[in-house]
Amino acid sequence: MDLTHSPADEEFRAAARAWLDAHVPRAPLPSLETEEGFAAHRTWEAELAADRWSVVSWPERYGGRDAGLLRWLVFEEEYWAAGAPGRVGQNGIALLAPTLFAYGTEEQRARVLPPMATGEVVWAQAWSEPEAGSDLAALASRAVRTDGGWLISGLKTWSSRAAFADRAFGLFRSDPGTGRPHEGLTYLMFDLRAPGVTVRPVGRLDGRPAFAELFLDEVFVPDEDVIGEPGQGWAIAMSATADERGLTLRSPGRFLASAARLRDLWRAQGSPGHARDRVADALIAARAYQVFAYAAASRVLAGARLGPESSMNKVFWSELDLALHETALDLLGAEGELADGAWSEGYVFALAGPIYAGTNEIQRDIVAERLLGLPKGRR
Amino acid sequence: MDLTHSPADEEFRAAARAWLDAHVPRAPLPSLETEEGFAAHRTWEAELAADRWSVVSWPERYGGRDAGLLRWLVFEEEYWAAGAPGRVGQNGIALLAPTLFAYGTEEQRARVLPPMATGEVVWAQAWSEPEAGSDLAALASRAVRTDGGWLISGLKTWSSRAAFADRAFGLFRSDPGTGRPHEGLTYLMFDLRAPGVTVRPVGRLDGRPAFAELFLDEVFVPDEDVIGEPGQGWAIAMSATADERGLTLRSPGRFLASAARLRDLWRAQGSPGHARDRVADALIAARAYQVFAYAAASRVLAGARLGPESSMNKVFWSELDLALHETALDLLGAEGELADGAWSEGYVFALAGPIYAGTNEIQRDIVAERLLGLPKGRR
Amino acid sequence: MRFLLDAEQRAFADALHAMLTAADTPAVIRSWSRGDHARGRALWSRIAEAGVFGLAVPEEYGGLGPRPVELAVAFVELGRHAVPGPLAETVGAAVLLGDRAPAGRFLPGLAAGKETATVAAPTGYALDGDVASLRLLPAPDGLYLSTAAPGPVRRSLDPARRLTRLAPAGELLGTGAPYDRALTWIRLATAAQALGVGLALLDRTVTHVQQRTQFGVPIGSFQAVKHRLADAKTALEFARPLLFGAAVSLRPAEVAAAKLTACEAAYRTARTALHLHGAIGYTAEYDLSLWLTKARALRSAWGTPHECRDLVLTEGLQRG
Amino acid sequence: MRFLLDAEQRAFADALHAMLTAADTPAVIRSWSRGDHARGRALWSRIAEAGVFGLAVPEEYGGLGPRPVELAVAFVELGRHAVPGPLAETVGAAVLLGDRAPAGRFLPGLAAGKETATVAAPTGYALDGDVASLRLLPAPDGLYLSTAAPGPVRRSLDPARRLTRLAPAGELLGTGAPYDRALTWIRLATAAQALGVGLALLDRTVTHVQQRTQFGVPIGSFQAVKHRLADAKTALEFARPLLFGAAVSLRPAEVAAAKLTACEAAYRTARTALHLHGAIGYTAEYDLSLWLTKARALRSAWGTPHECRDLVLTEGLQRG
Repeated sequence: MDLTHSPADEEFRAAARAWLDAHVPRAPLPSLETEEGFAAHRTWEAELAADRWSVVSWPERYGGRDAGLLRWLVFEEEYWAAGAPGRVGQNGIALLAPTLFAYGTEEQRARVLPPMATGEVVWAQAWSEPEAGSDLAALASRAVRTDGGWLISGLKTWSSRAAFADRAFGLFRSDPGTGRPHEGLTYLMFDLRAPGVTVRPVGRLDGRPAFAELFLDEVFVPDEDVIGEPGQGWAIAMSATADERGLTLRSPGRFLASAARLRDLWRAQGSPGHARDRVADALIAARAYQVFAYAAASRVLAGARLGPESSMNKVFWSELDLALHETALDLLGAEGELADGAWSEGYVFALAGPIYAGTNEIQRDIVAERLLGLPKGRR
Repeated sequence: MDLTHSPADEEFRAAARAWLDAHVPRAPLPSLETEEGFAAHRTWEAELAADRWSVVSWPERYGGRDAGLLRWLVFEEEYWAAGAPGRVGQNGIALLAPTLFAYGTEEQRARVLPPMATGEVVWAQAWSEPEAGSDLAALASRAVRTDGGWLISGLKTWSSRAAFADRAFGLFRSDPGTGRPHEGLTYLMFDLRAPGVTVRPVGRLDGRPAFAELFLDEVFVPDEDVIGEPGQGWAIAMSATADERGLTLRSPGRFLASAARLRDLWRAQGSPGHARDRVADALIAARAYQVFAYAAASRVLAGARLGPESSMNKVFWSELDLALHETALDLLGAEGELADGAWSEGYVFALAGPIYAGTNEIQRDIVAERLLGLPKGRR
Repeated sequence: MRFLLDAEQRAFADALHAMLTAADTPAVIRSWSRGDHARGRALWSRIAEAGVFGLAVPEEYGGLGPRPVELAVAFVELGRHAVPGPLAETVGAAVLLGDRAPAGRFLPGLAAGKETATVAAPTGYALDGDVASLRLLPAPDGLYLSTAAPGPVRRSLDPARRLTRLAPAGELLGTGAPYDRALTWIRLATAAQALGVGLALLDRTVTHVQQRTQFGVPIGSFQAVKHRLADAKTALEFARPLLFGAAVSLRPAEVAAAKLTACEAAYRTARTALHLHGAIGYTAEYDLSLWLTKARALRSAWGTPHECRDLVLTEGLQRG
Repeated sequence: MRFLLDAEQRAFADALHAMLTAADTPAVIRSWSRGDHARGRALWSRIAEAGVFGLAVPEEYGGLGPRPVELAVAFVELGRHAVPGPLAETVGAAVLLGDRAPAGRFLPGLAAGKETATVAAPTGYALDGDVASLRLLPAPDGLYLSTAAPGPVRRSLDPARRLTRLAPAGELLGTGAPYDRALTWIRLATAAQALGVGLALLDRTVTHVQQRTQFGVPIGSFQAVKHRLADAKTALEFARPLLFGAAVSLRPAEVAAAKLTACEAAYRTARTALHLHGAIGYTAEYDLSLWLTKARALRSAWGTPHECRDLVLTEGLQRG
């Protein structure tokens, strides 16, 4: 039982902190979910990448620092504590890159990863469809074989970042004849500016186009952009990489930083008693999430698999994030409704937490069935 | 929209208040769930009855005052505000008496009600069985026809007050051949001291015997103690009287008095900020429950039926009661764990609220299905 | 004691509901949010014709009031249809001015819907200051009519709520008379609006979960979904009698309790509605968003939860 | 950084678990509650033999300590089996006395399980003052050994917890040295106990809902039941690393956070366990009650939620 970082990891932390101190923009960038803000965040990715801070956990040859899970956690603590901008490359870095490391070819990694690391190519995810939200196996978008590749067609929804992104990745039904919904799906990457792609930005609650609908009409995808074997997409998407993803989807550093900002806001208002419990609980929960992550990382490093444990993680951070932002808005009183306040954008973002990446109901079902062994209900 | 009581009702309130001022014991009686306390509470029932305050809503000829629903609410407000003792006759008065008014014979009413009003005969309910909790239709205890009556056998559980009560009422399967679980049940009254009855007191969490198991071995019940038609017990138990029962099971007066005591406790401790919200919310919820009851009573008086609305009532009061007592114990700090504190017994009692009289899950299912029209799930 | 709406009150609610349903309020709200107030003004006139603003104006000034119960009835419907504009503030203005000398100058116009009024909240912000024809600024020394142009519009999370700071001073309309009575009326109207917002959110969500299928069944058959909606229903139905009890008494603490409870119920219902709609509920283009964001905004408008609890604790609620 | 129990620590937990399972702790608890301490004392000796109390006693006095991580491991198991007696208090006594001159007089006996100790809490009540052989009374001027008989036993909602007031004064054991370090250890032990109580409640309830059928199916297949248990599991699993993090650092604020979180998780789990067991869970004769009531009592023992939050807010938690 040791929660002390090695001297080398502390050196890494110091280096990250020093770099961030020197580089983090003093004024917040414009919202990531605007055209202007997207461009500013892309520039920031390039600045990070120039000194190899954009993808610390990747191998050096793709722009990373070969940092292990513990150093990644350390980096994230420093990153968010420094008040650094949101990560426009997040979807590619957290979702696509681990899949490429596990299932991609060396050619794909060499081609795709470096421009992802610099923000030159920003990736959107293309999972959901109108009839396939929580029930992802109900996917209906098709991939039809053609010379040297596939023609993809269908409608993808809730594609985060797709309003301004460059490329996207997702699952397509390449063999509709299997009769089993999880089979015959293929994992593909495609260009959002290719012929046949129509991107319709969709505004979230505050009107900002945080995602888009993708209308795909016989969009050509060359074979080199298929990840893994055609037809094996489901297994690839749900694979071992999902394991670590449960840990890395939202880093503890984010919540530690938010909780500290919340405490500062509370103190700045004279430490009002009515919010005292909620502020203390946010600080404690952020710390709990952090030490839970260190415990999980220690298990992964010892060779364990996380599996359904990640579902607890998802429920915990999404509820923490929302509680934390609701407390902040309450502290702001009647001004809490202002849409351009520092906490408002975080609040709107937090509202989506319990919904996306598997609703919290699905996660609770998983915890109950797979961790506690309760009978599967009618789902 | 009028929340003002009529002058006559206000006179009734004043009379009740004056009587209670003069008669309520200054020191609390010993716990109702002890032999000594049970006897003391029985004496109190007699004192109430002597001046016709024990069953105000009954007709005068049975010991009541013909008070309507509104006056009953008024009486309950005064009763609990005066700090008067818990009602040992509650089970008979709230559950059996309404059934006798609707389905009993005049002979039964004349024989059963007056000694119920005076506390001379205290009634226990005998509904649940080991395999029939929320699923009450699964009842297995039998009533077998014999000369001039029935022989009842089986095991009844969670019989409130049965450790010290005199008689009990419940449903028994008189025709096991119907194949439909809700049919062939008969509503019976029986003597807890009759041959063949074994009463095993069962202690609740604090060890006090708040209920008992009843082992019934061919206990003779004369025909005169059958309520309504044999075989029609389910309909009788679930009948129109259940409607008003949803309103009268727990009176708003109880929670108004508890919330006021909670506010007093909070103030006596210097109005600590950490409990401020919860104390305010208890006051507000008690008031909400009161005005909800006045609205419901007004609808009943206008000829409406409450029906599944009562399920909202049940969820609301049981959660309010528990929140209120949890707040009180928290205010008591480390002394909150003491079992003989003024709030402890109420806390233990409140813990049962979400469980009995239909668990809150069942109630929420009813609200969703019958008030909101959502599809019946697998239940 | 007959704590029920009478037939006339119910008919009033039904008539407003029918009129607002026909008015296609989502389209009106979206125009209003963009700063195009034409359709909103037309709707405003029809709401005034229905007598809504007159409920806060005494008969001598062309109103029907004071009739707080009917006002609550009306504002539940306005909330149910998410009608935009300084509705509660216009009620507040009528009450503020009714106590003062220039009542005759303004009240008939307010009752008739010819004037729209806003009132600066204690934060300094006034709703729709850019469109209201009367901008009232309560100050320590009296009530001012703010005559200069208001500050720039700041956006609320509710796109239909456009907040401005009023220019200080202007014309002094009266001194001394207290602000508290008007605040109580504004809070009552806000509470009623919030209840209506919550009821609409519940209705829409119940419809959605009956239609939306996942895993081969309507999601409304999942127990977790049913229980969240049952809780929303219960919270709203217990807020309702508190609201009408507060309208009957007009005691500030009762009104504060109703405001808190209705707003919390509406906000909880909004959270449930968003969650059960999933991603589509999270989009601005889907009409649900118009109610979702209003539930959040009303929660802190004209009395935060903390301020409302304070009033309850200091003044107390009635027992009987 | 290797934030995991090692094989030896896990083996220690397993051995304690096996020993306590064989000890039939429910019967021990019921005797203890009646004031019959014979079986409890026998169990105490075996716990001491396993080295539990020695973890708080330095080697020079016959202990193995200080080893707070192993102590937390052990107390999770003691809580899981709801072992009665002044367990955390004996740990506290070892720490209190370890700083003072008479350490050599008492510590070997505490480590060996020959002495049982209680410590008066800030309320003035001491757990099991009627049975503890050492009764310690921290006072402003120093630490006293209370030599006169303690006051009458007051019952806790947890029948196994017998509270007494200690007679003041007695023998002065030392002056000056702070009480805080002992309080931190007692809190850590209490947090660990609470986590164990919660884990046992969850285990028993999961078993129950798999076996109990209503409406023809195991109640564990209802989504409402599954989700409550999933929430209990999540709360407990997030309390666990906080507990061990606090054991590693021994910072008072970290320990307070762990105490609060473990106790809240255990109490929420107790509420869920009671609810899902239904009436049988509400009876004293069913063993579940022994854990249910302990979850409530530990919640306010040695630091109420409010006191724990205060420490977190004033001292802060570590970032990295």
